[in-house]
Amino acid sequence: MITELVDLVAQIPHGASVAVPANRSGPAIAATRAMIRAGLRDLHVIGVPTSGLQADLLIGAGCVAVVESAGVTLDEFGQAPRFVAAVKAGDIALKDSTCPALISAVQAGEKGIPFIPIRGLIGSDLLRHRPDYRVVDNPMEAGDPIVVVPAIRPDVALFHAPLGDRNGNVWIGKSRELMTMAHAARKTLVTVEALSEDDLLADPKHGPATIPAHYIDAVVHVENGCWPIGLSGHRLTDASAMTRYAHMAKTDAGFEEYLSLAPMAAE
Amino acid sequence: MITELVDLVAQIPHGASVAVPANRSGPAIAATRAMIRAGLRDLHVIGVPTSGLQADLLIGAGCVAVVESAGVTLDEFGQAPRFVAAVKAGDIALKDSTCPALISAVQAGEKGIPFIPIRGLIGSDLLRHRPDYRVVDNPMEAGDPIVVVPAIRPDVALFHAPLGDRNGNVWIGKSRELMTMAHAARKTLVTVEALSEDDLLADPKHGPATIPAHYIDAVVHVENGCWPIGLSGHRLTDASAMTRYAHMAKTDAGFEEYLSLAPMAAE
Amino acid sequence: MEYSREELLICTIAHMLDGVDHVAVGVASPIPGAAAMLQHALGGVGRVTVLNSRHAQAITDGATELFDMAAQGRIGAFFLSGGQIDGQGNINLIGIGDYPDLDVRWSGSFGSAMLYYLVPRVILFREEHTRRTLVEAVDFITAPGTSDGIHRPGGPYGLVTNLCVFDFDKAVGGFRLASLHPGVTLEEVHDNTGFVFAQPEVVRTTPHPRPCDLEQLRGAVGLRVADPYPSFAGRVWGISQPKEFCF
Amino acid sequence: MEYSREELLICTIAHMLDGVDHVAVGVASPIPGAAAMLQHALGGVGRVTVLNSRHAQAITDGATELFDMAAQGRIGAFFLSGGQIDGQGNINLIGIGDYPDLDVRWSGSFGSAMLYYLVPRVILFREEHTRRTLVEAVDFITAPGTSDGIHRPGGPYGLVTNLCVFDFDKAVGGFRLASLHPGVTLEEVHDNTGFVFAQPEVVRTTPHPRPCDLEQLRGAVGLRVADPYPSFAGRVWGISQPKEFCF
Repeated sequence: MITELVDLVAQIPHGASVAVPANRSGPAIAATRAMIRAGLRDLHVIGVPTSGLQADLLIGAGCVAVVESAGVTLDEFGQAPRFVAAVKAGDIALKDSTCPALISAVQAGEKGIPFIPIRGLIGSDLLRHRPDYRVVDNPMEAGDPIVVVPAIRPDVALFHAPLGDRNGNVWIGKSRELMTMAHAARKTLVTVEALSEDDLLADPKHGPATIPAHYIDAVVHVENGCWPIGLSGHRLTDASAMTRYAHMAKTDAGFEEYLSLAPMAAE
Repeated sequence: MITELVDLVAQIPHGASVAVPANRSGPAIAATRAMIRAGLRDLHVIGVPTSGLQADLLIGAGCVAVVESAGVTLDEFGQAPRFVAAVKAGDIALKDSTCPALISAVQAGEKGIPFIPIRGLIGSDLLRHRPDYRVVDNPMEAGDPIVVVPAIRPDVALFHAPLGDRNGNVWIGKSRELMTMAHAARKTLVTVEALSEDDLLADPKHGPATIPAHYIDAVVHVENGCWPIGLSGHRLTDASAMTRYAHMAKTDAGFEEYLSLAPMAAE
Repeated sequence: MEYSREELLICTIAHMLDGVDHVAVGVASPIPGAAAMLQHALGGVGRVTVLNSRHAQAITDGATELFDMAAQGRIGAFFLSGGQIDGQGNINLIGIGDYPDLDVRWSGSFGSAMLYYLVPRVILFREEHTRRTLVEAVDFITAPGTSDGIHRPGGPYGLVTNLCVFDFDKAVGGFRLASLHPGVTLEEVHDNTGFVFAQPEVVRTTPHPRPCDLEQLRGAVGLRVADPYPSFAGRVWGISQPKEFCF
Repeated sequence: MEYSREELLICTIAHMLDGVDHVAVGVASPIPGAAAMLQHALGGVGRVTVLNSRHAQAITDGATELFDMAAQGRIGAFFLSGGQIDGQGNINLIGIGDYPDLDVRWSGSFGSAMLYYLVPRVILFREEHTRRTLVEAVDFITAPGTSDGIHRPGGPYGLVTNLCVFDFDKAVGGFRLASLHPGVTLEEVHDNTGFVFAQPEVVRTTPHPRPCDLEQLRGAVGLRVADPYPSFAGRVWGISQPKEFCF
């Protein structure tokens, strides 16, 4: 259970659907670098509900076949350059959606129900391009069309959390969507900022925001595992590293160079 | 916001739908006694997903018109005697359901969606008696009938929690359904075992299991506010008081006597 | 080795749980709970969740989590009972009479009307084996034994009573006598059963608890049982709840 | 009293928020965020949530909570923008070209395709006022300005740019010029707007920020703004984030 990055990555097959959190909720960037070094292919990356540097790195490195997300962005560091380039080149399939649809779909996966309704979307071109989203009549009220989206049960949920313990329990703080993702996914792989010697589940204060170990398939202790992204309440985003990435990743050649340098090539 | 029981009860109108938690998740029994003293009438009690002593007291005191629940029980102290008597006498309307249907309905209320699907129930007589539950075709897969239940947005959510603060934030520990109830309800009224001088929301450990004050309409500090029910991790159920209640409430006369004694009549 | 009625039932149910990854049990079900814990100690069950217990569970998402797990297939076995159980495996947890004008009202359906459909191995457990409890047709179907044309990965696996064990035959939609508890006769079972059931030519006797099982129950497993089920462990084995397990 | 362009926009938007119980703002929207905080300080807004900020929010249920609140009617006002906005109030956050073969790709729709429908007062804010951004018809409707025959309690309330303020007329389904910012001419707006809009006979000028508003912004409100928007507060008012607000 408590393992190394290379073993965590070995649990992700080519072609897996991999659910990842938004920039601010703990993307496992160190694990992402290991995924790229491992040469994973044809991944279906699911932003819950968005992604950023993580999706951009994977796309740029050629690991991704499908991006299902409500957005891919480097936030204040601008657009995600490899995502934008791949869309223009037609290199990836897009399943564009809107945040609450993605979150609801993962919640439906967690609940083991096949679909869940969501307001909005009717009249949006997003819906035209999502044949898996359906408009139905609200069974509770005549003349009330509403969208239903299919449940998402990702093959893998992957994220970085503030704290784990030696039993494999993972404390997530306020980023509750990480628990939803772990519940919904068939496998959950986690890197943690710190490893506690206590049983987090038994601790009255940590327990309520702890994902029990039986949902977790790998925990790796990686200090600063989001870097260069920050971790809420723990670390600021490394602005100079992000700026550097945003600049280098603008071109194919620049991104190739980025991949060839530490910590991408080896760390 | 931080107030007294009598003011909390004054926020519950006659006829209100009142969502309450199961015996083990913090029923606000002291508040329930105050509701009975205030002479509330025609309540629609919703067990999320069940109720026990709390529903039984309210039913016996004539406060209840409708019971919507997956069960009413005194657990190891036997059946809920006033509930059983009221059903036999035809004094209350029943909306019998099953635990996950009630929980899902409140989650749908929280999400602001009009309905939510749930597996099971087809072929159960529960469904025959719930015209508000519908069977629809799963829009994602032909030939897969599935039940959908309407969302529940209770007028009031009422419960007892381990800890509150002076801003009106309420910490719920692992009883996450209390947060779901507070999110879904139009008004949330809470008694707390203890009142913290710290801001629970700002505390990294308490924060993730804290309901922010903006969802809360009253907080009353009532030590032992579940009594004679226990509070997980804090107090055991008072077995002798429960046994005494189960015995006295068996008959109309015995229950009347119970109502006339402290702490029911006054405390 | 001598054993109590409870120990026989525990060992019998434990046997039925062999090979299950995750067993969930209610906190008011000490015999099924002890059976799951015994089979876990024997290595035949991966994990046991005792609902609403203080230590024997890992539930951090509130009341929804058990049902979400069940709907996802994360629970392999669960226990249900019934005020009435009929020959089609239908269970009644609501009451006797013409709903809603009932003559007898029970507590309610709890999670049964969903879990009975979704948990692959639902073991029905009802100690009282009489024509009052095991009936030809239940007054109210809280949850049916079988279903056609719906998503139903779960359902009844067997029925354990004070007298015997029945297997549930999903193809036929009815019970088949599996074994008589030691000392129980076939006539006794027929006399006390309100429904028709299939039976093999030679009826087995429910195996006696093995000495190794009894040792576990009276030792390490009993101590674990005493956490969620203190009064049961006290009554059956004289085990008092250890301090560190206190509520 | 002299003021900056940002201060004018903040005060203009603040005015549009008067009477709203709860305003939610994205962490990348300093001008709308400051407007909400100003109106809150003035007593015209009950509560301000700055998403993903460390202090200016009370979100404990993860990414779902904002959207759940919106669907319940717990959010009175929100801000959206668009790479393109057209005269029907349709917004495009996806890109330019024939989807999915886009010539220009933007980040994505985020919550817009739900929030635009459900939040009663959505204020569109796009500083760049050109024929590139304000177009006759968007290339991709991420979210439409109006809808028929569906549950839609929300939608556009107005559009604020560097040049002017438009009101959105739901009955007509289009924009109406509300005021020109000081120094801006009607011709300038026409020249730079790709869509047709209604206009009153006499066009108002956007009011100058009141001295009391500017004092608030440069004082107590500015300090609060510096928590979620440190670089903005530093640039506009030279306010550095106080220690106790540090990330």
